[in-house]
Amino acid sequence: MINMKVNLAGVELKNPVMEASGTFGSGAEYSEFVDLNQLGAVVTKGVASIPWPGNPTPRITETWGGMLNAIGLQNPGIDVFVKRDIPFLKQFDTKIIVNVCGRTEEDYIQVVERLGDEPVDLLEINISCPNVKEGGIAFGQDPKAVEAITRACKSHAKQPIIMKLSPNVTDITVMAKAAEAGGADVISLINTITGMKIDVDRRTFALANKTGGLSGPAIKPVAVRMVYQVAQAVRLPIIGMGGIQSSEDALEFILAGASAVAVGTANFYNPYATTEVVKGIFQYMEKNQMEDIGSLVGAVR
Amino acid sequence: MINMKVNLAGVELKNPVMEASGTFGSGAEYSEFVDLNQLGAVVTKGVASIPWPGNPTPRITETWGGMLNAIGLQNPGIDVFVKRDIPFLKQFDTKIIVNVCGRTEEDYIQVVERLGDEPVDLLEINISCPNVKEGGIAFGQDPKAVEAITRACKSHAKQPIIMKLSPNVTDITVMAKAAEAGGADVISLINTITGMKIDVDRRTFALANKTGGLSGPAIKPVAVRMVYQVAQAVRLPIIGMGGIQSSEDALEFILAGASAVAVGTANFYNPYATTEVVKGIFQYMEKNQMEDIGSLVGAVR
Amino acid sequence: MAKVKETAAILSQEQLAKGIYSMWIHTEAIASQAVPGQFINIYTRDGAKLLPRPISLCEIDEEGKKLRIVYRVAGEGTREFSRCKAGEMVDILGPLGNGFPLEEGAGKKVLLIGGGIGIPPMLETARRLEGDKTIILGYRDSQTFLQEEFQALGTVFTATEDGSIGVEGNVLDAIRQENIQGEIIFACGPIPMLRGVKEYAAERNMGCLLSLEERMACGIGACLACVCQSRGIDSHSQVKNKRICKDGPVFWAEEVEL
Amino acid sequence: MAKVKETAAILSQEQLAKGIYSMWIHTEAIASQAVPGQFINIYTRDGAKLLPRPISLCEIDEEGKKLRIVYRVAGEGTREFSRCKAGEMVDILGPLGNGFPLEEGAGKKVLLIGGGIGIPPMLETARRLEGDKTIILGYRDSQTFLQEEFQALGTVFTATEDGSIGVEGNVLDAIRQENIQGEIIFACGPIPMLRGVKEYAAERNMGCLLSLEERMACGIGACLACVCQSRGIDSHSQVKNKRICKDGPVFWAEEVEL
Repeated sequence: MINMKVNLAGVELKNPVMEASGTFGSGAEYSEFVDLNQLGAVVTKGVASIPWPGNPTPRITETWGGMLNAIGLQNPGIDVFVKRDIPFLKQFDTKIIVNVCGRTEEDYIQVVERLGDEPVDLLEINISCPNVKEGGIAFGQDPKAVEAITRACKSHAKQPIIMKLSPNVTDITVMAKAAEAGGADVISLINTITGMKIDVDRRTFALANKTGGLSGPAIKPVAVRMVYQVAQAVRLPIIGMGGIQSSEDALEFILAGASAVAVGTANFYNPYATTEVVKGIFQYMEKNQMEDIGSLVGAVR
Repeated sequence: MINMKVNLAGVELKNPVMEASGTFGSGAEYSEFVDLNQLGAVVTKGVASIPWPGNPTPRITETWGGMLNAIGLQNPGIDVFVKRDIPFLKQFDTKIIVNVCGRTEEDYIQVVERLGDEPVDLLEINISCPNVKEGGIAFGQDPKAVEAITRACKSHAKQPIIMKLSPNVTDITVMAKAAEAGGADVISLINTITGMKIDVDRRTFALANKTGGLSGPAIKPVAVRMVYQVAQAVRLPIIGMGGIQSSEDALEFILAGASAVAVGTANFYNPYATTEVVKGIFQYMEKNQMEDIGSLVGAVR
Repeated sequence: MAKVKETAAILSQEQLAKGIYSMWIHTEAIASQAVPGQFINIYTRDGAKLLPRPISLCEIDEEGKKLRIVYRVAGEGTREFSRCKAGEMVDILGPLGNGFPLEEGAGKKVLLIGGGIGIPPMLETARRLEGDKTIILGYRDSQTFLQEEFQALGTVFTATEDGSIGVEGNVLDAIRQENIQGEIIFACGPIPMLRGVKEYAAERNMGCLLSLEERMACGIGACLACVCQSRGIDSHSQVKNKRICKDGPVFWAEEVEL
Repeated sequence: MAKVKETAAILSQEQLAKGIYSMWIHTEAIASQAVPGQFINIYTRDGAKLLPRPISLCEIDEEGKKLRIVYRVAGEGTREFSRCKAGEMVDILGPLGNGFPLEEGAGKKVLLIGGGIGIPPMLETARRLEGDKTIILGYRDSQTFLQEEFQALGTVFTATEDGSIGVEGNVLDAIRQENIQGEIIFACGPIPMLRGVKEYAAERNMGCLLSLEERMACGIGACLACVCQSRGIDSHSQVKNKRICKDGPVFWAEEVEL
């Protein structure tokens, strides 16, 4: 009897696998490929208090073993999101995690409060988007700001909150401790690493935004390292992500200390990636005669 | 008539291409494959005041589009280096850049002074090695420490000094400005990004050192971004590196603001990489009817 | 209609012009559902190049379960495709996008306009459009392709930038010079050409359908990379953005800002 | 002797046992220079896997300019090699390392010991060693390989961990049980086996040459990844480290700490 259930701040997921915000829309598009009932949770694209148009195009470019994106958190705003996307997700037997973004503390609080009475299980506070002028990463690179925004969101949230950290910092453990001090229930990492690509023939930036967030298997070693560091530094459960495309990748994060994992960029080149990871973890546990996934969390020190 | 000459703090290189410290030994091994006379400069492996044994094995592991290394700055020490490696390099018509490492400020100064009377053109001060317990990166993640070690080295150096910066920081421009304030003549970046890999079957770290430095094409977008940021922040010439394996890669760094470039990890899988990059840059300039490589430096803003 | 990812067999590979290749592939599930103007995602084998390459469908053989793509080698990914031989397998995802609303052309004098690598999708479109078709094709130079196939489907006018074949200039120069008349336009090509076509159609109050391109990641409408600006607020995005991969690639000219 | 990187043609590919493959390649420059105990770097085509795979030489045909490698599929890289067919090309770099000093065996009673994937390099070594050769091969189970080739070159004793063939146990169990005598040892295999062999030789004051393995990057002595501990200070490194790829892979047992 293999138990893949994991508990995130009192919310029980049937398995530790979800997808990373922004790579899965709100689930509708990928529901053509994967049975959302098989996922531990679905994490929505970031939603703000009002619709955001995002950045000009080109918004993405391929890099060696990864990609850069500068979508700029385009989103339809909380009103339509609550009317359309939450009811869609409620049809499935999975947990709903809503990614919350904003330009100011008030923006975040407005969305957090609005979601209080919605059938949402967890809130992921995005303080690490590198592609928006205000908000996003500005809140995620200074420990005081991290603690303050965490405390503000926590005090207005009815659901447990996940603070999503940026890897673009000198010491990730300082940010994790700040989030813990601010009352975070869960920590998720890593968001993308700021990068740039130049088109040498056109002699221009590959992205209209000049810089973008680097994601994909290329950055996995950085993500695993940071998850390991944070697991040693705080007591909070961790959702690990960054380049996961296979169950081996997911298990690396779990062994490093993540209680759950998110599949991101891999969805773009393998729409079945999420459920393949669920299956692969199960087979790994079977092969190694493991009964409880909990015994794997942080098992490598 | 195409001019590929570049000037680094008064030292004229016949072209902007060198290799990254630690990927080329002191040139002897690669001289079997490439004519060192064709390189703008040869950068030696880091050398300390006494021999260092480095880290236990395994010291490297492959990652997606890159690799992790934790060699730990094994080196034969300055005495043998001066007797053996410098005379070897003097046989070639190229500039000699010696990479200097240490555990304490005194260590650095000792090596810098010892090299003062040697036929060495530039000194690269390595304050960004992530794989040694003391020294290395410890000096490279705090602006005050960067400025102090830069000033200390500069005051004892007869040759111009290059400060090699770590990408494992929140804001690379702060470190670059600190180096500039300390009297650096040139800035080189990026050193490797700290990463980790876990062997899920053996349930152990892939490296004996647990963490290692991530290098290779996987990290190129991070390196290009940081070179661009530093080029906007300081007046010093920049040596750009991080995942360069082709002339196109090298040109990305030059267009982003680097006056010279270093080929690193690519040497391990293509021993001819350095001279191929030299040739490719020449062909690019020919194709685009450019006379002076200087006109390409920082041409994309 | 369900999107499918499958491993398809390459039936043939042929170079049509400098940098332009034609590939026929056998697909169990996609060909039978596809319509003209749609595209498929093709995946490289090289783990360094992860994102799929979106390539429009040139011909669709439902019964034969075959698809033809005609594509330009624009980088290492497409170069890899061009080196694939008959018998090799390739991973594809599709059918993607909305395709051309052929019914809009029924009973009308249709102008089919293709420019450069925007020409291939117009072939199956031309074949399935009933009635009076005039086809205007724009190339850079004498390196043309698919000319014979189009000539079998309607009157073809050709424009080349260097004047080596047909009218010297672009497709609009050809239309004006040859005084080509029509009631509705179906077009695919580079943005500058589409801008001109949109303007031309607006001046004459002609219906005008444009197939757009933008860099894509997922190809199914999730990542929001390949948006174009819409004139009005889009019902899905709630902003003036439409997803080319999902809401398009075909739009009414007046829907989008180019 | 100059190291060369070349694109070599694969002449044959054959599976010898579970996960064990044999590949013959034609190489213009490398075969003519190579000696037993040396290795080559083989490069994958997948840009996601950049580092070369170091694989020891199993047979060297100087006149025919051919090399044989017998290798284990240990990951995606070697799996890619195992799927290559005759006629395909593969990039290789070599010859690398020092190889076995055959002259040390001249006129002596030689024990050639190979364990697991350490067996292949002993084949060409056995062929080129003159005089009295006793060959001891250790396998995990009945999935053996190269047995016939070795039998043609000397007396062969086999040990398998599960006892399915020959002596049950490791190569030392076979040596003791069969009371095999010799004056010098040439050995390649896993570290535990080499430790045992080193100890066995020391007890009997036998000369003992060991071929070591470690994860490598450059393969030519520049990156200092693949070091082993040496008993004394190494003249090149100035510390108690030797480079397996350049100073080795073959060392006198007393030179190195295992």
